[in-house]
Amino acid sequence: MIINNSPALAPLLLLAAAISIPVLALLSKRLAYLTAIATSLVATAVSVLNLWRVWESGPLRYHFGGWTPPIGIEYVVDPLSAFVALVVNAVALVVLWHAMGLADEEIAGRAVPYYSLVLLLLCGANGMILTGDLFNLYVFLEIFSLACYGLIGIGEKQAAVASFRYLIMGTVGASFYLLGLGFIYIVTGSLNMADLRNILPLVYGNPAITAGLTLIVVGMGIKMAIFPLHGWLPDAYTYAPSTTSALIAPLGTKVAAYVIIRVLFYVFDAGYVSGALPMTDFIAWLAAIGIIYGSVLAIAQNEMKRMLAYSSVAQIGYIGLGIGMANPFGFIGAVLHIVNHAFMKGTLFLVAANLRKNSGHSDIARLDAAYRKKLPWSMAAFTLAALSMIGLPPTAGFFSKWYLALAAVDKGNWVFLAVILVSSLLNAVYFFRILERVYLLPPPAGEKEGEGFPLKSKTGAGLGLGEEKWGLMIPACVLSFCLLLLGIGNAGIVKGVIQRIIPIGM
Amino acid sequence: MTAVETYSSILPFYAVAVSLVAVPLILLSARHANLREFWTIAASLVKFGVVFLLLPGVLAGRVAGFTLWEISPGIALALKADPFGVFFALIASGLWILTSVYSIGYVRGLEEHKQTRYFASFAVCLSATMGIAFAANLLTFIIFYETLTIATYPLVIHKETKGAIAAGRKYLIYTLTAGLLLIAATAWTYRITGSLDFKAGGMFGGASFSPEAVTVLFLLFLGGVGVKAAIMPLHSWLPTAMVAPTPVSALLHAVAVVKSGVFGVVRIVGFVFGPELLHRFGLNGLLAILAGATIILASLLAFRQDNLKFRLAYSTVGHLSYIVLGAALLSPASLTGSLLHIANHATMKITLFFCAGAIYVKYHKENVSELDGIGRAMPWTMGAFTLGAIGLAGVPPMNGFVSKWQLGLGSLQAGEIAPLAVLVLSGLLNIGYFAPIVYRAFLKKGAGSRGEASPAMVLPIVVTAVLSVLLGLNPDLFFHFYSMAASISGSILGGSGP
Amino acid sequence: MLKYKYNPIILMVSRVVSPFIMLFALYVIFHGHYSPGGGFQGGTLLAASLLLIRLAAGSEIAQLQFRSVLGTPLGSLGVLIYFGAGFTALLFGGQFLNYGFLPVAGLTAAELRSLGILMVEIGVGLAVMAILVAIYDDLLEGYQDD
Amino acid sequence: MIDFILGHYVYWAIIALLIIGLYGMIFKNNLAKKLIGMTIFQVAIIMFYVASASKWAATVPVLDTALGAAEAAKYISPLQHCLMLTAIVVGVATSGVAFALVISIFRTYKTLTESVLLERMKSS
Repeated sequence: MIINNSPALAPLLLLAAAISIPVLALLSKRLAYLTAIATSLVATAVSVLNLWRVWESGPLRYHFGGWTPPIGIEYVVDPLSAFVALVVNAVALVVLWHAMGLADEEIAGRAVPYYSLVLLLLCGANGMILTGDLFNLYVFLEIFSLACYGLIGIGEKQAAVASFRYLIMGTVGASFYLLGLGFIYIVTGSLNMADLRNILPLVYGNPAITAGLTLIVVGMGIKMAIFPLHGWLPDAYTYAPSTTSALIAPLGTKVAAYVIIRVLFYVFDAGYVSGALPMTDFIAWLAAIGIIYGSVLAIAQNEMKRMLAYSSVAQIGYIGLGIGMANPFGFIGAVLHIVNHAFMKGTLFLVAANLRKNSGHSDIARLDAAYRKKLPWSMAAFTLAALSMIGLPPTAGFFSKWYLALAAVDKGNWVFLAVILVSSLLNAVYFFRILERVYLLPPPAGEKEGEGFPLKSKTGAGLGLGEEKWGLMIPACVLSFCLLLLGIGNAGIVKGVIQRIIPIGM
Repeated sequence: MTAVETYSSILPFYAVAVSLVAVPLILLSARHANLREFWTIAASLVKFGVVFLLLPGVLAGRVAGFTLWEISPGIALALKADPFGVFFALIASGLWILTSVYSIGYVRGLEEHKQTRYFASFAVCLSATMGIAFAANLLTFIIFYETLTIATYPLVIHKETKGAIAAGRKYLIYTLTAGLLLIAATAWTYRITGSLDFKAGGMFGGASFSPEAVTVLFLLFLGGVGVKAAIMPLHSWLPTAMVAPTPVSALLHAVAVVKSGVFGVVRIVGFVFGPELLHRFGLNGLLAILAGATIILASLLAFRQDNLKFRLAYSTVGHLSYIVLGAALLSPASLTGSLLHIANHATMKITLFFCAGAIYVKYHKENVSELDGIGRAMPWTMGAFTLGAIGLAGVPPMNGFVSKWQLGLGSLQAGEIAPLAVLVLSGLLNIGYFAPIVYRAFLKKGAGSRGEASPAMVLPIVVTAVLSVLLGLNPDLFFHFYSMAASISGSILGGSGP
Repeated sequence: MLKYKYNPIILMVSRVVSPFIMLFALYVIFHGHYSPGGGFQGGTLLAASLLLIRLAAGSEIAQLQFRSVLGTPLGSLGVLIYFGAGFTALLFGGQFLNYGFLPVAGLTAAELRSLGILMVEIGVGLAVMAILVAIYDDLLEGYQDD
Repeated sequence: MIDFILGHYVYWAIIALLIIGLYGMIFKNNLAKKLIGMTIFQVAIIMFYVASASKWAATVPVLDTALGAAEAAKYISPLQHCLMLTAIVVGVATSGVAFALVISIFRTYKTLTESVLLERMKSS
């Protein structure tokens, strides 16, 4: 029963748990968190099972309610969706594990609705990744977005305004998606992705199809926060509670990027999208500007979470660039960067959360060598993630840059190559600014921290674990260690998963 | 050299991994210094032993290859102990033993803080250098190249003063930009050739090029590797990085880091582009002009530096370009001379840096103007310094003369007079900026009489000086440097071989 | 904001009308799965009847009819009924929401499907009612009328 | 040309609604008015779907014994209506969340006009 229903199990269990939390909470408040982490664990296990099944026997199809497509809603699990779903669930699991350490400080007793919304968010994300039906994708997109608005809104005072702005832009984006879908449905008469793939080539000339595709890409572009449509992202990530920003930053924009890849290359044809219609070139140029814009603004920020938010805009630019170049290496680079950036941003936001929990603020100006003593392991995780963001070899970040560089050279577009390389320099600037402060800047003499640790210790930094709570430190280290594994094992990912599903016509 | 045959053996991987294994041990034994120092010395000895084991195989024409795993489709993280790799690895690991002994004395002498970080980063640097030496393809080369950058950063900023942090920042800007240029060039090469494996005599194998494309590609590669090879426009990070402790300047900025830069230049000239392609587009002329200009300018700038380590830094910049010049001339003798100079310059320059360190530890003197009468106070150190100095100037008994002689021969073989003139002129300039130091040290009175620095420091100084003299007398001593250099230049020019 | 003023006529009329709205709402729910109507519309009507009393009698008295604290749990319960119907079909061998596999004996597949849809309609009706009333109560939370 | 304009009168109306909605969201200073704009925008899209489903002289898509199941052309297409059921519910849910946020903003900042709100946000 479990095996042949496995494609649908992940979103369903998450939905069931999300709904049962308010009922269970009548028994005891603690149950909310426990259900959340248990279900997230089960969802990760199911996605591992899915990936294994897809690995063994090719794409799986699951028809809801027994209705066969194109009438019924169908879940399609192919290597790409199985892998992205696994990454999403794994990162969410580690972030939830980290949330135990924070012990609901920032969500002030609203743990029950908070964890219910977290599960809804994951249900939405899993649904969007696995579904094979475009309207069903809209429904899960809305589930995902509404959970996002709620989770952000729970934060500090300005969070409500940030969430409101995100709600307005997000709903406009979703409505554009719906409108575009309407155009395509009227012309083709079907909503199922596989079915559309066969019908669309017959109607490519129709202007309604072009309008529909543009609206869908613009709608998902807002969700993906590609350069001009990213207005909501900095405030949303900065004012949200730590666990929310650690959840939404790695997942939110990545799932939207996955949907754009799915629509552009699997529903529509890669040749049509990059040849007849200059859609991908348009995305690529926007993404390139976004990379530079995001990196430059990240340098200008003083608050760490806002800096990470702008660096997210830049990193989304990488994914957009990979999509925009519409050649095999670009596709590999984009999908690999979806995975790498999920882990990188997860680590960085968890460390920002540790900083906030430990010293109440995460302003860069107030960082100094005292933090190396207080949060030794979190800072080590931060350094590893920073090296990966800059794109230095042993870590995963280098390899997505390597594929994007290959794609840019393949396409013969030197501007993109220059943008990719210059932006990693900009990344280096705003990350080494922090590393220098944390590792080299002696704390102001007057400020005594508790036991006045000896800065000039004769035998160098001992391996003591400082005042960090284990629960906060280990998730960050786990995620940053995964970056090394991803870096070393990326050939396995590329050959095993991504190269199997390079879209035809690329 | 018999027909080349590659056999798979794990030795190159051991060479790289040895010091990586030592890093956690060093970190764990942070509390008790002696144990930590033991790990460093043990690692350096084992590493030198492993590389030495590879030597007979290479001399017999057998190349040890080892593929770790595939890092991206079609390209593996592969190590290959070809003659050129073993040649460079031998120098780096050999001198690491001496530097470890020396830095123990130095660090203890000055009670430096954060010694564990110092020794751990040192170990990582050396494993990265081994990786660069044994890299079988360009992607592995980049991976270890960038790891070396990151591993040296903590050493450059070791003193944590304002100046050190600024030097670290400048170092990073230069080397990270270089890394990016290298990635761009490698991506372009991968597109043209489809495989990144080094091949003696060039890997492009007759691919058709437009002159502009090949020049841009060559400049990209040159930019990528030139920063670490301190070729003139890209050299200014080297003097500022002298703010690091002297053993760091000695091993890294005279042997490991800059030499891997020059190693990269020779790899690109000999194993990526290949002589035939360079000749066809006249790119080696461009490189030769750059190198020549660097030699002269660096030697002139060395005059102005009052700080001893800055003067040595500019002399290093000059001598690195000897090697680049030899590679650019693409004649059998010039290539042999350039490879030999990698070894010879390493032994001599490390002696000079060790002396500068000993003077600083004992008398806290850094500037040339303060060195009056230091010769009487520290006879052994200053004796070795004089040997090193005359060696760099290319005076006969020292090994410096051997490589300069080959370079001169090579420039005549290439039918160019200008390089020969540059070599002679720079020899004179060397004498010009080293003589005042020797003169002050021995013929002037003044320095106190606190005697030599600790034996742990003086011993390596004497050993490297004696080594330079012995290599001068018999270049093929112990490690057959001369025959290896000749065979490598033969393989590059001949186009056969690994 | 308008202060709430007690008005016997409105209270009396709404107390009379409210049960009839509920009755009509139940009709809409139960006939929904093969004629116009269904869970959503029926649920809103049920909510309308409750909100009528809440508006007319003020929320303190209206607690007798439907306690506010029950809002979210009842809503979750409604969705759980909907989910339960689908999940039992999954447990008994069909795909999720495939009511043909419900374990009720003696019914043909078509009748099973209509039974399944009915359970869904009830669940959705309950959920929509509870959630709409909960939204109204949350909006009211800030302001203590009378 | 004229019959093109007259023939698509429904779509002009929908486009007008969309523009009004966007105008409301962007230019209106009061947060609640932005919400109204957003709802208009959503309703316009629902209208678009429903308009695309309707046919001349076709009846409601409920099985009518007189017509029987064979005459599919006589019924208007039911799928858009089902889709719009979900879209309406999504609209309600979004408005619910939006109103909750507006209330919490009002409780903290005592204002809903964006210009004043931004100053108070900066000062706090």
